[in-house]
Amino acid sequence: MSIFKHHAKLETNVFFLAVGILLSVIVGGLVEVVPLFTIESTIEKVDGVRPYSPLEQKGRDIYVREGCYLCHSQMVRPFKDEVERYGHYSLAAESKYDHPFQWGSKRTGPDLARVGGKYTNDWHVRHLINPRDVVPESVMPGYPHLKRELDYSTIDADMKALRVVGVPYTDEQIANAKKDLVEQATSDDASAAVAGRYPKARMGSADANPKVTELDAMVAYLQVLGTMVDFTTVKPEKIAR
Amino acid sequence: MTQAAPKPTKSNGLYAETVTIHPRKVKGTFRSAKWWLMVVLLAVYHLAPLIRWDRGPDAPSQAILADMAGRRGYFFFIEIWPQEVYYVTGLLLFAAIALFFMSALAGRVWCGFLCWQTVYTDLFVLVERLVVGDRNARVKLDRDPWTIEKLWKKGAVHTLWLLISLTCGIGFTLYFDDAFVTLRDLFTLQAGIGTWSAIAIVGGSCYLLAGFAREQVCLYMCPYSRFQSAMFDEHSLIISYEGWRGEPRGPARKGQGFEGRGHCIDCKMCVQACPTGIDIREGLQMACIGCGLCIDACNTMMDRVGLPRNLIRYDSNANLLAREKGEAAKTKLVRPRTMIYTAILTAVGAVMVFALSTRHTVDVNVLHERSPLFVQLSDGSIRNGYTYKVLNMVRRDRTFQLSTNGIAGATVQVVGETDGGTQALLQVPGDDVTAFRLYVTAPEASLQNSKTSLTLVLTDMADGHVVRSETLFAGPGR
Amino acid sequence: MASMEKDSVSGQYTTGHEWDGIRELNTPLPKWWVYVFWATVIWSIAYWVAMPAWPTINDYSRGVLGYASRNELESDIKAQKQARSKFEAKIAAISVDDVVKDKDLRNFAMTGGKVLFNDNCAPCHGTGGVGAPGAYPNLADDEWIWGGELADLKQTISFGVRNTNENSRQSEMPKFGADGLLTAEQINQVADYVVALSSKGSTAGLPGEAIFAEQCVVCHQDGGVGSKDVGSPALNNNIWLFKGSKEQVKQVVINQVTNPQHGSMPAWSERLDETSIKMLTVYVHSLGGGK
Amino acid sequence: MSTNTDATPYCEDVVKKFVLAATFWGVVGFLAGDFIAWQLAFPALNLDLEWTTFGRLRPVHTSAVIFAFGGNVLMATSLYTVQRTGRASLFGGEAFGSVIFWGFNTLIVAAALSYVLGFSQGQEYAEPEWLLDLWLTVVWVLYLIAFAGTIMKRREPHIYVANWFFFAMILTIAMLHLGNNLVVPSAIFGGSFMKSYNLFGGVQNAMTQWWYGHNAVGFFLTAGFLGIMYYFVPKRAERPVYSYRLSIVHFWALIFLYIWAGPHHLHYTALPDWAQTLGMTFSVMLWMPSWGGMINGLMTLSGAWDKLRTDPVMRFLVSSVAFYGMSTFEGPMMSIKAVNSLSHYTDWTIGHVHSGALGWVAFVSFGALYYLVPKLWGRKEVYSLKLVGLHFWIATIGIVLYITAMWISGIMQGLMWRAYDNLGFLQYSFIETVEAMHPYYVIRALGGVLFVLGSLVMVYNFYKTIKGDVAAEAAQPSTAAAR
Repeated sequence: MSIFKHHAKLETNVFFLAVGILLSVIVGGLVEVVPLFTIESTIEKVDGVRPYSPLEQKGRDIYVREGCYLCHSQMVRPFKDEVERYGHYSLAAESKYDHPFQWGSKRTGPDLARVGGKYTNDWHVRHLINPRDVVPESVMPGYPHLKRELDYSTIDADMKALRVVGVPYTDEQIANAKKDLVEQATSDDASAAVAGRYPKARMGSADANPKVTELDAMVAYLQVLGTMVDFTTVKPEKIAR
Repeated sequence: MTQAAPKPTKSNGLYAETVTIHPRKVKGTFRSAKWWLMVVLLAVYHLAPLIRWDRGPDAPSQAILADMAGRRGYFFFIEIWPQEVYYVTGLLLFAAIALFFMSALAGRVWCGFLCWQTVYTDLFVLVERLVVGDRNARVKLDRDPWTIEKLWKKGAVHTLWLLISLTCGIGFTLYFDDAFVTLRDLFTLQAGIGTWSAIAIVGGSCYLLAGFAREQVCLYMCPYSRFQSAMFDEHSLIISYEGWRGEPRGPARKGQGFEGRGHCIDCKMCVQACPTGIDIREGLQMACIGCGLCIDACNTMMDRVGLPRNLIRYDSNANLLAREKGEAAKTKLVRPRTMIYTAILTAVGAVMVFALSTRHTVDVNVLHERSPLFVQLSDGSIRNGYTYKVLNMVRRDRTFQLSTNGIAGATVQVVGETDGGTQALLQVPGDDVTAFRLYVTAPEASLQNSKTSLTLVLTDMADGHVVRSETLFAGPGR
Repeated sequence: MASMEKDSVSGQYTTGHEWDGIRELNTPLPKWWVYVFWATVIWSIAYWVAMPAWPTINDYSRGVLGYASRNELESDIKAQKQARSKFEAKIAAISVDDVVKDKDLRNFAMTGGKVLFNDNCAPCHGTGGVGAPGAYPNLADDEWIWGGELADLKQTISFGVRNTNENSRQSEMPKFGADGLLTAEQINQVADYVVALSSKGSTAGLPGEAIFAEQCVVCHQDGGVGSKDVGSPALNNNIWLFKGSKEQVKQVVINQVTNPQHGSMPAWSERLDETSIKMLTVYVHSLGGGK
Repeated sequence: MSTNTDATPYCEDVVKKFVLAATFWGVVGFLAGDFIAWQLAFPALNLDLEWTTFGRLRPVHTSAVIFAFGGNVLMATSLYTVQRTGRASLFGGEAFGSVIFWGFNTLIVAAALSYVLGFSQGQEYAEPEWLLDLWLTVVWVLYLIAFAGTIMKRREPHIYVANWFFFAMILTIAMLHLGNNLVVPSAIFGGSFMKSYNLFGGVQNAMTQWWYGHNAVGFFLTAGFLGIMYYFVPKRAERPVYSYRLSIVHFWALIFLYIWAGPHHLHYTALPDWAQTLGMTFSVMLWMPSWGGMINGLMTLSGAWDKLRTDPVMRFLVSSVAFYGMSTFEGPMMSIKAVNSLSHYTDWTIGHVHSGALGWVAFVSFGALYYLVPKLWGRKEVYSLKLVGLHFWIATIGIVLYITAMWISGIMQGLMWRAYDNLGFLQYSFIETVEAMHPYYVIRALGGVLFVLGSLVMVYNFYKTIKGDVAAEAAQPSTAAAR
């Protein structure tokens, strides 16, 4: 058949071959990626999703640093067993400020998309330091090093970088970043300024250490996961697509 | 040139025409073995689900059953719960190593004799032969223009094939629910869509793969045949043509002896008998499934011309070479490789038998409550909550006594059952999982720090069998 | 360059090229390979027609079946509810005490109650009823302000505490300090007495004893055992709703006597059906403190 | 046989370096993988140190086996093949090759160190931070120049099929690497030099990540290694390639279709249904194009089947192609949404990946390395073919242990997650399913031990070969006389 004859042109000229390869491999990516930015229904219109507070963002950075996503997903699928086990299925809107996304691909441990508020701070602290202190069958590593003080010297730079990639931090939020971070990690006051800037932020120190520790940041992040959207107020047709 | 290989082509056709292979009927040892094995294997496949096994009134009475809905596997006296599917791992491992072992010893016996693709292809070819006739008649019928006779014969062949495929599909479904109930449902057209789809998929695959794809499955698609070939060594028994004795080949002529020439009379019977259409005289080939039919075909001819048998033989490469050099052939069954395979097979088998024979009839899962980790009561004592699941894996109701060990003064309370005390009685129905909610209360003074280990002890009141589970008891100290 | 030659093993011709001794045969494609490939293509096209598939700039093809994975879930959950409804019907028909006596129904109610609790109650009382110090009582311990029997729990859940429902539980502690009923000195003395009571220490000769007998016993009872009838918590143990840590107990008592805080709880009968309340009652009762 | 008539001889020193590096990183990567496998069975092995937790070592394992072992094998074989099949010496010569070698291997060391120290972009298989990404980009462009430059210098009119696959791999990996690592470094605003945030977030980031992640498999581990197969299988078998026409059709079909398959990693997530449909259908259509490679490999070997009994290197090659066939059937099957709903998030995926990674990628690499080492160091054959057979044998048993354990555990875990009791409530809590995994994790880790042991046998064999020793084995009997 003639296609085999014509193929000789491609296999005798490295430029033709390169162009042929590039054209072949570029199509799929374009068709699948570009519409995700342009189709409006991709990210559901729900209220409540806000950028992470500085403390939560530092916790998230630790989550990324420790590679938690290698064993924990953050994506509840719309199956009855998952909805029953973890809570409402995850929306695209809920991770719209997640850079990078942490949906994960393996559940050596349970899904964490809605772990926020499920357990107490005390439980999280003990569990992070040595999981087998609270769950004897666990195979999770212990993270005693999270007891150290949190280095938050670059939080405002991090937030500025996040603003460039599309997280709508206000100037006020960036200006108050360090103050907010310390306040969230030390004050139990639900009317503190940080709670106003970041509604539903879990206030107070998680561990016994009055200083701001990595544990405080990590627990603040875990405790906000999946709690931003109030599903009792979401109409089903808003998120069906 | 072999039959299977496509015609030499300079054409630019996109794909090759497949040439249907019509193996010639042969008689001999290997053919008989294959007939017997076919009967036995098909009988086992179809009759096994009909065997009954009494397990009492509430249990299925089918000896071999994979009860998906009830999440149980039954094999005669063995009953497997979902947590115990590691037996299946053992079985898979055993099967894989057994395949290697078989191949190292005797080549592709799996492919040639036992594989369902081979068995069903054999059966389908038999149907063709009974309806149409032997090789020549079938080749002719394929070539003939469409006539009423051809239509009738082809129709009969395909009808029979479809019937066999249907039986094959039905046979498969009988392993997943009570066989007699399933059969009744099928005859009364009451069976569910799942059953029908399973029959369609399994039966349809049978029809397509054994009727049409045949040797192409072995040649192109099946990875297991490759692994077998990779497991050969020079002592593995394979189908081989003794070239040193056969060559130079030539047709036998009346009155001419065989001095100064080879014993191969080039009758091509070995080629025509081959279900994958190869010429074994070209040496070991990928397409050879080791069925031995060419040996039967050749032996028949050798007998006819009065030459010694086994010009094509089932033997190891080492022996072939030895004979060529005039040395004594000796089959080495015991060699490091086969020894190690045997050792692994024995080990896996022993572990499985041990696991089965010591299989617990009761199993326990303990889950410590995480929220709250512990509660301080009004009298200052500390209480922890647990979910305690008891799996009663026999078919009779049992009563267990639960007590604790490891913390002085600990008391146990079972929600809905007891209000406290150092022990509690738990009733668990036969073949059931019962979850109990437990509260263990201990004086703060007997706790070490934030975590004290605790043992929950479950004793069968009837036979005294004890299951201990280690868990933890959380307290306020840090 | 080599010429097109016939390969002796396969009978195929080569393409006539050679690279480092490697030649290529010009064998046509296996027929089954081409057929199966086209079969997968045709199946894919059928699937695209049936299901949501191809995107455009601002929309995508919905597919003729109108499938959406999230809608599938709705029907699955409906089927699930159907399966559970027979138990729910049984629970609706009998009293809570009888539900607890039936093993299956009790387990069902405990499991279903847990789901209800996590949705409705855990935001205040925490998962597993751990409570929140200083605001919401712990439901897993054995102290009950309004009683821990099944009937008490059902009453509290149904009608709540200090809300506008007419059956709501009501009570109010007087503002002994703010309204000038007791002096600061007296409050300090009574606080010392209460701390001694709670730590099971000696109360003999404490000046607060007389004040307590005069002002507090009417609600908190002799020895501070409390009364579920008026919702007065027991003071003779170490369980404190309004406290931060052990050291702060005395200060907390002083604050409470001076200007009391009062919690409130909604009447859930206004939002949940009777069966759900029964299941919640059984679950809360099973959290450990149930009497 | 054609010989090199180019004025310059082939550059083989650089190939030697890549071969040695590949061997070294192979052992390191297998060891790291087995160590973290034991961690899952016995969590105390995390040692309670921040540098040795599973979360930090897992990227070390994946990067070491995919990019360090796989990458060095690909560079060794592609630079060897492109010179031989084009009758041209390496573009840029040995010095240029050395730059690529040292650039690539120092990058790997830096990346591994960065994971252990806690620097990560948080995207699977794309963990290195932006500075390292830039470094890789430079090295990769140099590699592209060396490869394409050599093709342009070639003295054969046609570009050999192996080089199509290598070339597609190099170009596409470049595109994927750039597309998935678009980040904004925190350092621009005075933050850390080792912290950045991806330009894409949430669902879009998920899509670009798996567009990248799946095609790292598709182009690095499939197309690249098919290139290896297309050179080393016909060379070792001394047979012509089965079908030139098939190679054309399956090459273009494979590279066109593979790119689309990414969304099958995101079935039933918050990724819109339409994208999931595309991911699934294109994965299913990918089945036959993938099998085109298997057919060409196996049928090429079919004329030299008797060598299987005597040549253990052939065993590696044949088995690798068989494993390739198995996993490229399993892959499309697992991409079907109904199957994926069970298999996703479980160890079944891990088993699938390793039947491809150990069975296909590693085996075809071993086959190529066993071919290359004696060739490059001017020996007639490796030190001991018996040891090659031993390696094959140990490694195969290891794989069998690994994948059977992971299949069963994955399916079991998936079934346990969705099991309901007779009251209509979930039967198992999550931790019960973790507990049930323990025996499988032990079996898997034991399989890993065997695989590591096999690779150590290979190292010893290479050491002796390079040293120039020849084992005093009984001469392998030659094949039966009939021809």
